[in-house]
Amino acid sequence: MAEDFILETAGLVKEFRGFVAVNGVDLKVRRGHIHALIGPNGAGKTTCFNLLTKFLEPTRGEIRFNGIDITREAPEKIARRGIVRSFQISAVFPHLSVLENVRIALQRTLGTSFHFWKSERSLDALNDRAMELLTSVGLETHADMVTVEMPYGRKRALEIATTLALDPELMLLDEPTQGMGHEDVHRVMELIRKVSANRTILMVEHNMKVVAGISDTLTVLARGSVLAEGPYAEVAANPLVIEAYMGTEASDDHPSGPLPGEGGDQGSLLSNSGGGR
Amino acid sequence: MSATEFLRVSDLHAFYGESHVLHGMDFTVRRGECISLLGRNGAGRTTTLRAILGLTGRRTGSIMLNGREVINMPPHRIAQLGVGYCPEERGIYASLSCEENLLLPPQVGSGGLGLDEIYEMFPNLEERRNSQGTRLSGGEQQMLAMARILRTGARLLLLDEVSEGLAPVIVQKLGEIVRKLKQRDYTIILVEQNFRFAAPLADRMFIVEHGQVVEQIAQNEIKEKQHLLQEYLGV
Amino acid sequence: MSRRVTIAYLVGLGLLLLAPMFIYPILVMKVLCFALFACAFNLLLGYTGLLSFGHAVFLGTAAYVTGHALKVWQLPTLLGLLAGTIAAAALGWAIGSLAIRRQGIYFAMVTLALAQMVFFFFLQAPFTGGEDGLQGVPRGSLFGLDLAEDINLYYLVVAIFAGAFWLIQRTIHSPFGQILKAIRENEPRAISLGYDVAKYKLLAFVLSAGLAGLAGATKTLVFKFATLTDAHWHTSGEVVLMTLLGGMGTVFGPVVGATVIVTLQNELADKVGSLVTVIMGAIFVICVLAFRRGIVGESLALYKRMIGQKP
Amino acid sequence: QAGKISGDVVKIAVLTDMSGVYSALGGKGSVIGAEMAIEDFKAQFKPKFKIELVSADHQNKADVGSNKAREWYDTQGVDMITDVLNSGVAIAVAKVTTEKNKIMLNTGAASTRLTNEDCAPNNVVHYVYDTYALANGPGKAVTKQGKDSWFFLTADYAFGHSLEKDTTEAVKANGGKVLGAVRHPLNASDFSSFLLQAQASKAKVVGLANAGGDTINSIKAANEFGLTKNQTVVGLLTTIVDIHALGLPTTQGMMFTEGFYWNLNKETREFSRRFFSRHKGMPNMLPAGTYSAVLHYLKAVQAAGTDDTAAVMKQMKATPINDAFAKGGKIREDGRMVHDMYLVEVKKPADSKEPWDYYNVKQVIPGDEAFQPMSLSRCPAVAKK
Amino acid sequence: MTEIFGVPIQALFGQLMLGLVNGSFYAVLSLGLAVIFGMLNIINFAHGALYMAGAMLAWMGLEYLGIGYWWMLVLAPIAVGLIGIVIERLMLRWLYKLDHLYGLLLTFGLALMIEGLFRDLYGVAGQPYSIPEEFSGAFNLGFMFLPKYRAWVVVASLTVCLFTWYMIEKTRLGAYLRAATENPQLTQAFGINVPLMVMLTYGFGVGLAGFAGVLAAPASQVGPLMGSNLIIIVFAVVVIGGMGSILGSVVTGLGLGIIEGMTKVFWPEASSTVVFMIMAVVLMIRPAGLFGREK
Ligand SMILES: Nc1ncnc2c1ncn2[C@@H]1O[C@H](COP(=O)(O)OP(=O)(O)OP(=O)(O)O)[C@@H](O)[C@H]1O
Ligand SMILES: Nc1ncnc2c1ncn2[C@@H]1O[C@H](COP(=O)(O)OP(=O)(O)OP(=O)(O)O)[C@@H](O)[C@H]1O
Ligand SMILES: [Mg+2]
Ligand SMILES: [Mg+2]
Repeated sequence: MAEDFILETAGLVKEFRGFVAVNGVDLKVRRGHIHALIGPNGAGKTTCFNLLTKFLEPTRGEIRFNGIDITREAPEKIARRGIVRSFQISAVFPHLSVLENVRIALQRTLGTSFHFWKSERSLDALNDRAMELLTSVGLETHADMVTVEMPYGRKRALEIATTLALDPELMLLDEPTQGMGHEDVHRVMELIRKVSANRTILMVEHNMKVVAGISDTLTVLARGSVLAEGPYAEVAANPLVIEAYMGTEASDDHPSGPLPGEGGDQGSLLSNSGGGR
Repeated sequence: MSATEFLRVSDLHAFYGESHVLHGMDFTVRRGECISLLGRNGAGRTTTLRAILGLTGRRTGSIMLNGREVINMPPHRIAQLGVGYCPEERGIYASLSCEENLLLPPQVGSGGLGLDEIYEMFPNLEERRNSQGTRLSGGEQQMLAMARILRTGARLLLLDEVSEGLAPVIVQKLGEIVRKLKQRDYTIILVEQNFRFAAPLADRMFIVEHGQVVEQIAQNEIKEKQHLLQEYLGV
Repeated sequence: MSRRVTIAYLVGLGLLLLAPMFIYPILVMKVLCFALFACAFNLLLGYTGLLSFGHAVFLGTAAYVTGHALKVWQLPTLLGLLAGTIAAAALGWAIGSLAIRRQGIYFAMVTLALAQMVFFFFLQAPFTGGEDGLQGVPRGSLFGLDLAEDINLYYLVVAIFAGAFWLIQRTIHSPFGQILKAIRENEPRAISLGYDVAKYKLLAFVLSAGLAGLAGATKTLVFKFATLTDAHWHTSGEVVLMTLLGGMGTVFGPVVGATVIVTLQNELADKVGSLVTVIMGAIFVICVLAFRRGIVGESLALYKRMIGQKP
Repeated sequence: QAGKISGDVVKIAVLTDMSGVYSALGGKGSVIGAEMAIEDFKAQFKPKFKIELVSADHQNKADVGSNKAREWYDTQGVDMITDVLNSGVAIAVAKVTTEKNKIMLNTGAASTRLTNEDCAPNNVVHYVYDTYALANGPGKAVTKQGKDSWFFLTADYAFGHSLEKDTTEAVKANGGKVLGAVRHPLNASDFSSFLLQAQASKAKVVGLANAGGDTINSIKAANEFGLTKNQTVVGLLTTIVDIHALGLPTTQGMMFTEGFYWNLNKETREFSRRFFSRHKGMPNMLPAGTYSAVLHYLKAVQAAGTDDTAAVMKQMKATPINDAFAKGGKIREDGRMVHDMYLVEVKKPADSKEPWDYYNVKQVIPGDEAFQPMSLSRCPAVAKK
Repeated sequence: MTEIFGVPIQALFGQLMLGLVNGSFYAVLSLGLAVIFGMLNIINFAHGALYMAGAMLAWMGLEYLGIGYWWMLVLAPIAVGLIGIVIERLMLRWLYKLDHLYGLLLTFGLALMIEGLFRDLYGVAGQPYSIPEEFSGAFNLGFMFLPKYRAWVVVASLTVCLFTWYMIEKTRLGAYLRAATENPQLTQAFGINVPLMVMLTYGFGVGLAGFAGVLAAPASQVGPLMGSNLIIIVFAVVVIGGMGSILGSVVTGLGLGIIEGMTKVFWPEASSTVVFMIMAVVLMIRPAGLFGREK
């Protein structure tokens, strides 16, 4: 049934002292999809994320999750509802062990988090589940490592594992592959595809390879409003999108493709900037 | 371009506290040349840039900048010799507005770009000129970090992952800007993950592994040294 | 508690039981009171990273309330102690819920200022006796034992200390303790995992305040009076020093720190007069500059390094 | 245990304010007084037992004081503690002293509570002065001059309160009225705002129910705010050291009660000059009183042949006191030592012939008038029998 | 008419004036704290002690060297500033990489040391310091006495505050300061001599404290404890105003001083706590402080 949207926004608006960052966005995320949010810098992607997770208060518009209006709910409430985000910077508990990191996330379900008289052994019950999660992101061997000591890519993986621990229906990933070398990018791509199994994922990504590789649908934002929507092939062909975002290179993904800067318009762009002297 | 040597880094070792990160970097850059440091995460490229400016912990070896030994100078003295640094983590000041960020770095040389030129290059910045630095979007911050050092008239630019988190169109534009700067005889060191961005711009590329230069590839050798790139970078 | 800690704990307890044969019991009791105070403080600073600079006010409140309860209401000793502890915890809740609205240095300043406010209240309130303090508090008796006898009281104090110390350890190694660690490590992340951070901080603060209160209540019992000194910010500073010197975030650090500081003050008071403050200050500076892990922390590190070096 | 001297040493301790607001009143001076007493005693009686003197600073803190006292009694074998100025501390130490059944000869504190509500006749002697004695002199004299409306500047603790209370009674008794009072903390840094309140009260007399540094600063601030122009400032606990600190120009004409004046007679002059040679300052009633108290105590020990508390107290109460400090002084059953007090007036600069020549003694108040009569005693221990 | 709200007009204006005087001390001190905090991210607990040191120096200058008030008003702040520079060079310098709390702890230790030292030398009883004869006496405004010296205190401190505010908010130096606060390394990498700036800032900040100390010397008695009692109130002022803005801390300082003064008239019992009560309220309704800008 086509009408099964897990997340819908209607006329979502965010203004910062007059400046409109998000301008009447109607976003429809279909259940079970990997939905990519792309667009030029400053288009309003991160702001959208912040609105959906209530790290920012919408100026206008409403957000519906599974048909329920969550526009006015508090961040931790949203998290408990099953919308969990990952941060643009990696968010882990650096001096806890990898296992503990995941356990923290699991612990809430136990409901003993205020029990200061209980022994922490009562938490060992969670270890199996935690190990499962770590295995699913390929960290099982690092379980006892102190988190700081892990390389960047692995930290991202751990962060995703922690996020999974909350068993979110909807995961929001902001530039998950940012600042990664090629191997890491691949690892994370695989990871995302894997965890997308029985849940929905909404992600912001500038790396076209990734977008093209794993997203079912993508929405292009520009200047705060939706420019285009649809499957990659379709959107990538859209001249508006090419002009506003992809540029001439994006149409293919080989390393040794046509080099940037050979497109027509840039010349003028620079000549007038150079005109100064 | 003039063939005079502008920067010579020889046997550079750098440390973060206990950990020994650079193990004898060696490379030279000519005036007006653009070189690029490629390598895996953690190879030591950022550290190289920071070491040139004296931002790492202990460092040994020699760094000749325009014929002067700077290894023992404090960062601000080195910068005043005409070095501009665009850090990996962007380093935008939260307590300053976009424009204040732009105007902060003092002049360290003549012939920097004017404010109007910069705003033409990055229209977003003009639009957001009065909003707080860290309130800018990830990409806008990246542009700001780049623009900031174009103003100061620094002749040696150290650019760390400048194409990071930028929309493809902007990346293209950035490419053009770098070209433009080369024409103006700026000397540039690019640290990049994004090979496709660096390849066409760099006159020479150095591949860094474990804090050492392991390969040097000139612009015209890219095609035949493809296999090297494969094995070192997985490109 | 880990095995090593448990052993140390039992050994220490044994020593305490014998101590009065060799040492002036009043002094040992004083040390114990401040050790407990420091442990309570450490629970907050060492394990949640909240530096409260007004903790003396909880010591003082409990001291006064207990004193009043025993002297005026003539409650039985244990009830008196309880009253003091609860009062301190309640005040902890009030101050805590204000202070946790700010982080880091601001938290320190806010707690300091609020504490000072309470201090002035004590200075003026009739029941505290102002500058004269609340004098002549009866110790009462317990299970027919007359606590006026120092030795009887001594064992009560040891019991209280041992119990409280155990509770603190348990708290640190409890599900709650885990969340506290997480919050200290990365607060926004903890929020995004759905934890209501403020509540956890507050509970930690209340616990710490209550235990500090218990220390104060016991102190009143030992010295038979409660005075403004207990609530003065100098005392707040002292407890920070004890924790820092002993090693913040370590199990036994505060105890060691308290022992050193109290005995030091006792020894020096007559010999160097007001230079004591200078010495305390110097210790502070040295700790911060060169000795940040404190006595216990440093010696643990040393120990680790030594066994590390052995092949 | 009687007939024995514990550890063959009589150990005397001076517990005083060494560095605080009151250090000028007692402090080092009291210690010197005690030393002189011991020397004189040894010279005169060649005792068989050893005598030791220890001293400590109680920083005007009740807890510091009583901790010190407790430790002294428990671990140092101290037999008698003297000086203990600052009423708050004194009351605390009195409690410990009673509990440990030792002796305190208090020569420093002023609160009448020591011989009333908090009296301990078997262990505590209030030796030199008290607020009742201080209050009476000026209370009567000034009010009689027609300056009959008072406002008090009161140090906010036991001493201040009881000084205010006793003066109030004296004023009322002589047909004056009290318009109000403002409490200030011990060792307040800036008195101007308190004095403004006093000024606003329009009272003819501003009574300073404080002491030491506080008194000095009150008087200074009073001058700054032109208070002295149309109101009279009366220091209720003022001694020669304050006058010396402020100088005659500021203080001339002030009236108050002292328990001792160096320039009374040959004996006082002779004692005071000896004291001066060590202290670079004339003694006020505290060091002089401490001298007298220690001497009296040692004589009693000598006579009783023991340092047992009960015996010594009995002996001390039995024998009258005659020395440089007091003539025909006697210790009452409630622990009050009664002796003559002196109502003095500060000389005009012109009339002062030599350094430290500051007072005109207006009136010698006989002990029985100077101090609160037994009939008014609120001391339970005494009332009982 | 001689009464307002049943309060003698004389007392009312008297207290108002005293409030203003205290207020200007709060202002200068919290200003110094704000400047230091802005740059070093350290709450300078030693501020009170150095304020006391300023006053003590003024007194010692007169006592031992016969140097009068006016000279000390210049010399003492400089001396205190130099002390500050030494402190920064020898100690604070090593803490910048650590948690800011260590700065607080270190300066607290220093405060104890300085205070204890003067205590040991001069006891806690205050030393008298007489008012310079230019300013001795008072204007008789008819409804009240306005001691000339107190008037001078207000004028002097406000001038200093204004100057500082201009320097930091309106000059390029200000931008550097803020930048260096946030990311010293990078700022230095732009060619700005950060270490020097930090050192001078701290020197200047504590110099302000020293200045306030000299101003205070004749007004109140000069004693080792004069600082520590004041500093906590100043902390509260800082929390109320919020560290964010220089002007903020000045305005808050003055305002609270006056409020405190009025409380002395209408509700004396609360006068010692009113500032803290206000702080509590502000925390509830505006946690970042009245002028605070915090992330
Ligand atoms: N807190 C804020 N206050 C003012 N303006 C803001 C704030 N946050 C974002 N903006 C502005 O809103 C616009 C959208 O920002 P946003 O971070 O959503 O962009 P983005 O799509 O994430 O871009 P990027 O891909 O570069 O991260 C930007 O122009 C930014 O300057
Ligand atoms: N502040 C630091 N303290 C300790 N070690 C560091 C620090 N910064 C970097 N390192 C270590 O130095 C090594 C080189 O780091 P560097 O940032 O130069 O790598 P890189 O080549 O820039 O890779 P990338 O920037 O893509 O992560 C890495 O192993 C990193 O862990
Ligand atoms: Mg973004
Ligand atoms: Mg890098």
